Amino acid sequence: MKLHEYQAKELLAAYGAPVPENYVASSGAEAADAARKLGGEAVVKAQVHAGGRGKAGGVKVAASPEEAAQIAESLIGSTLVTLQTGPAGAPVHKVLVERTMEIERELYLSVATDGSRRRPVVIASASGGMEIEEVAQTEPEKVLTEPVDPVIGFRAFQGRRLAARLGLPAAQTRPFSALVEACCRAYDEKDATMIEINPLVLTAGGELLALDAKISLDDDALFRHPAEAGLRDASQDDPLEAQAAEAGIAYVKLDGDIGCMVNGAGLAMATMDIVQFAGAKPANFLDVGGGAGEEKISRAILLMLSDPNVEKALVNIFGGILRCDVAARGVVDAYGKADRRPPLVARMLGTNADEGKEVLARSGLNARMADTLQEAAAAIKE
Amino acid sequence: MKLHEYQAKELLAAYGAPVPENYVASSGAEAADAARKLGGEAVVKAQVHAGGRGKAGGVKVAASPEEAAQIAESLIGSTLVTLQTGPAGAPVHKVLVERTMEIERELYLSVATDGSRRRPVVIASASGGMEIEEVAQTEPEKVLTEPVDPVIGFRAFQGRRLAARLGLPAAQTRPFSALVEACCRAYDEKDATMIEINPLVLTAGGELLALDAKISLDDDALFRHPAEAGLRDASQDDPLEAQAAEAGIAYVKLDGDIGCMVNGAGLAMATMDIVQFAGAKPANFLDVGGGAGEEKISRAILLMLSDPNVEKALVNIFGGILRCDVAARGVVDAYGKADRRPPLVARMLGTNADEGKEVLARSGLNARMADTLQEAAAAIKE
Amino acid sequence: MSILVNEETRLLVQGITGREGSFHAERCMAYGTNLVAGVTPGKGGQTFEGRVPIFDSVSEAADATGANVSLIFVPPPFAADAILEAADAEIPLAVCITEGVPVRDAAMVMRYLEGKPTRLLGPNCPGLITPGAKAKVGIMPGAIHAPGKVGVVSRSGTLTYEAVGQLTGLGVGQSTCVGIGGDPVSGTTFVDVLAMFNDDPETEAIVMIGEIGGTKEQEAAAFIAAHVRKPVAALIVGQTAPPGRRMGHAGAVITGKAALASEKMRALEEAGCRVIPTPADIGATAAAMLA
Amino acid sequence: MSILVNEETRLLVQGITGREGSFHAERCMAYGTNLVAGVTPGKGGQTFEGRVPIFDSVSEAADATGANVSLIFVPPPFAADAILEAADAEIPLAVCITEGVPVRDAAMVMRYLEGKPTRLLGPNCPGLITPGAKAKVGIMPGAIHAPGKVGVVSRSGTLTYEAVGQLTGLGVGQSTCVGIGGDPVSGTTFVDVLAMFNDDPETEAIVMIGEIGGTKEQEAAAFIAAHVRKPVAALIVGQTAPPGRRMGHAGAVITGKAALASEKMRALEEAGCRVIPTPADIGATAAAMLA
Repeated sequence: MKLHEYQAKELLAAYGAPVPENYVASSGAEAADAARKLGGEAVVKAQVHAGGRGKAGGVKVAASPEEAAQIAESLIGSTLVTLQTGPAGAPVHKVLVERTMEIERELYLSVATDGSRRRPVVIASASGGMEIEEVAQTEPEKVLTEPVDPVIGFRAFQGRRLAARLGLPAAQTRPFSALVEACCRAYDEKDATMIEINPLVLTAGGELLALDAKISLDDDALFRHPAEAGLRDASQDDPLEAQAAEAGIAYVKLDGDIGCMVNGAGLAMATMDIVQFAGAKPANFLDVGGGAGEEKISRAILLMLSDPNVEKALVNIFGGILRCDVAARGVVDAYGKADRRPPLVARMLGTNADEGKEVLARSGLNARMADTLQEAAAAIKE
Repeated sequence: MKLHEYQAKELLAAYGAPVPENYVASSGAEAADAARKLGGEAVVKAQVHAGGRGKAGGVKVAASPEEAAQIAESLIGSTLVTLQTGPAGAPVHKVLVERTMEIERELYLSVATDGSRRRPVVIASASGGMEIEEVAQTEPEKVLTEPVDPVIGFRAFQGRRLAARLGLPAAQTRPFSALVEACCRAYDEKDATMIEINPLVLTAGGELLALDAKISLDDDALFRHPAEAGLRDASQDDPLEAQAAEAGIAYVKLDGDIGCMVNGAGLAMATMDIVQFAGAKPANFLDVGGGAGEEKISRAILLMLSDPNVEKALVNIFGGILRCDVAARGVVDAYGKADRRPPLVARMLGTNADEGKEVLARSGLNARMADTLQEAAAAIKE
Repeated sequence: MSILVNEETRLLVQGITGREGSFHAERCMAYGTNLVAGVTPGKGGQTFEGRVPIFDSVSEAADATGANVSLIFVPPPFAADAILEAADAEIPLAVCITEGVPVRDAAMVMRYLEGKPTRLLGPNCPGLITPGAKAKVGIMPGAIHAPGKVGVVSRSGTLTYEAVGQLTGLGVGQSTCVGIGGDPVSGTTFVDVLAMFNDDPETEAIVMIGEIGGTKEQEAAAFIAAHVRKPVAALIVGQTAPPGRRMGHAGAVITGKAALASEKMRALEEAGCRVIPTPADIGATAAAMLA
Repeated sequence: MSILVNEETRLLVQGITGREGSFHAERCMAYGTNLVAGVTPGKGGQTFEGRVPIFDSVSEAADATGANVSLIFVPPPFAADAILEAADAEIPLAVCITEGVPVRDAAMVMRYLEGKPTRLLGPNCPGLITPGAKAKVGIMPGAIHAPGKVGVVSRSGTLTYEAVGQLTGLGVGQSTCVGIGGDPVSGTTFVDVLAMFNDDPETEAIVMIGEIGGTKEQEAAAFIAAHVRKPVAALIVGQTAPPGRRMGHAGAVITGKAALASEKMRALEEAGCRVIPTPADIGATAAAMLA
């Protein structure tokens, strides 16, 4: 689950990480008030779940409260398209109004879990700003990492080492170390999957400040963080994907015309690969997950069909926990409810495969059966 | 550092451990008020840093607020002598007034650090009450232990296992597990060296309650617990020992007449052993610690001499960090300031031993030098 | 003729009275696995299917039955505790099926297990099966497997069944099939399983099924290049997946380009693997490799 | 002809610019120890005594100088971090002199070090010395030592010097003298050191100095009975100490009677040790044992 910048900064500040003075505004008037509190001049930042806002016009400096109001009004209610939002963009409902400052240096700092090391790592670079991925590719030695022991946490000596390697002035060693420790504690205690401060700035006054902040939380751990679970802004997600997520279905909309419904993420990816290798284009990735029942299958199919681009459907079920006859009944149920019934190719293997095929055969649906992945691909291409 | 029962219960309650409703009282009137809030009947418990209060008359049941006042008045200002206080006893300044209850079972529960396992252990027994040490000696199988991993803490499965082995009713498994977890968290977060709940009672109403609670905190960790450091009640300590502790000197008063001053706990114990094997009796254990300066040595000698029983003094210094000449100057300084000057046997070895002996020789003190432990013992016996 | 589970396997199921736990415990038993105990706190003393004793704790169960593999079906909030309980009882192999275990819990558990005698498989994995020993410790459909000499290791669940289905369909049996699970932090890795297959005298070839994301396949490739003397056929799925929407750069900085299917396939090819061109070719590639 | 420190020792001092750190670093060097580096954060680039380079971090120091032993003099609140930093740099031996380290920190550090390549000696210990190799890594007065064949291991500081003084006074030299420290939770134990002396071809006899409290001496006795083939003389001090005032029963329940001097002496005697009757007899007992 992604947090907005203003939520992320509030959370980090609660852990003692320094952030610039800021106020959230939902209207031009609120933005003007905020700018006034900040002394007139302020930065106005669109709150969306994506980076790349600056280049997309989502971050602007206002010289006066009036200008802040103007910028806020132009942003709020608009849809911001950045490199990270995709072409659909993300709706802006709030802006963050923040004090301006003279920036001496921009650094990059993040915490994320490294599957290979099986623990969080702190990633830092003296090359802050937007291009960190490029730095990582072209000058990997400029990207510093410190693994964080999952049980004893980030240690002071690591903070000192990192500060020295970043070339921070001696006076900033302790504040920097404390800031990284705060991020690591927040990461641990809130079950984050990513905390990113980019840029982390050293101001002309010698102050370290988190100028931007992104936080993603582990959806699987929200059960122990009810307060944070309440921070979800569903408006930032694709509506179909949000609906799917609520039903426990992994769904990603794509731009093809072959609707796919599969059980298991790996098999779903394999199915997409097969469709594309056959020269067709998947309309979506859809993993109905383990242990789905008839109703969930039905919902998944209806979800898939609600995309108007879908012209054919491919159901690929390898029965394990999920029995093929259950899956088949779900498909039949959904086709009964749907307002349109694109031709269907179905492949069923594993637990109760024969029963599943039988259910489909007797349903009267226009369903073509396939036994192998090749056959399924060929059938979908026809 | 030891806490009073009322402090311990407040701390445990803050961690979610269930304790009976109670009020601290410093006077009869306060005790009567407290009893009134509890419905009239109450237990009045003397607050001293020692167990064994019940047998010593420090815990009494009052049938009415008036009786509670009476008991409180008789206890407050008195000195309670229990098996754990030693003959000098401990002064009572406060009483705890607590609700009475019908007790179904008494259990024993504690957390302490086991040096062999290098981690805290939870100790529990279905045989609660006073005689746990005897149980441990005679029926060790009745004393259950669960080691607590220092980094991941006490786990729910351990709580379930312990509850089952204690024969607790199924309904108490979760509350018991939560109580032990609370104790372990308190132990960890507050740097305790001992938490003991004895007895932990199961009431007739099926409630688990910490009926008594003892907590000792790690003196070495008080720097990170300023709030708890303020809970110290120096009146409970021997005044000389308290003075010594403040100066960083380990001093334990004994009942002999040979004052001993040694650097290092092991050598101090060895010195006491030697004195006793020679047929004399040490007046104290005194370890001036590592890295003492002249002033600290002088304070240690004055402390030793402030015990009127001291008739001879034995100084045994093996110079390492501490230089013998520094030690000697400290001794000379103290003898200069003291109002009485018992005969002195001094042994100096290691760093600057010759210089140390020279300082003593030139001081004009009645100091007999010894080279070996045997010589020192023989000299002290003369 | 197998790794990790075999005729000596004495299976314990943690969460045996739950819906999934009881269903799959029964299936494992039906396949032939020696199910010796179940654990559900508070239900100690009962029996499962009239003959398998249920205990309150893993240590009791292990003491009483000599269980040496634990299959874990407890809900996500309690999965970490269940794994730690298995480790505390020194069960050599814990297989955690549970999906949705918080990443932090997995990282904590894995750190705790360092230097301990317990191996974890999963979480969020289908388990493992040795068809020749009739030992099924997981949720895979038993009937699609056949005894043989190909070791299968996969990050995926149903895609593993697909792979096995293709193999069995072409008459290619399996020594052991291991699903290592798809979570970002998990216990047993490709490298661990490859090392065991490499040392297993009855495994003659290996099929490895990877996915886009992370760097686990590259680590496998490096290990294969350095140590594996048996033929390996490898598939990477997600070759045609579009880049997902994401926030921030941290993930990309950790894995770099390694997360891409093309990079993984290149690494495996350079390590001497036969790269399986499409998911439809798993069986055929393996059969050709054995021929 | 020694254990743990020898001619190959390349010493690093953490906290080298502090009062105690600089004093003892100089003494170690004067004794002949090969002091290769110091660490004090923020003072990297300076030198100690005009020739020993100072670094900001242990990893830098280890990389630059090949230091393989670290002697730690940082104040108690920072001691745990200093040990972890040495472990992070994979220094094989960390010797923590610091007195007053919170017990929780020591327990955390020791749990962390499980399975790691770093051995900790201390905290709250005098360090160790191998007179024959002119390697002094600690705060003991170097001059009282003499090269020889008796290994000394002790929980105490100055009492160790007393023991060594008696030995040297009687012409009995030492292979290595190790002070394991007196804190309730510490790194290297009697058993660890006894095992190393037992395997050291140049150690012919062992002197062990114990104290009342805890059960470490009983563990040593059990190890001696089972494994040690060399003569061991053992002293327990505190034989005449009165029971201290205490609160509660937990400590007594953990150690039982084992904390008593009499129990420790009985255990050591039963394990085949020569029990040294009084602290004045350390040298004589050792000399008799060698004769």
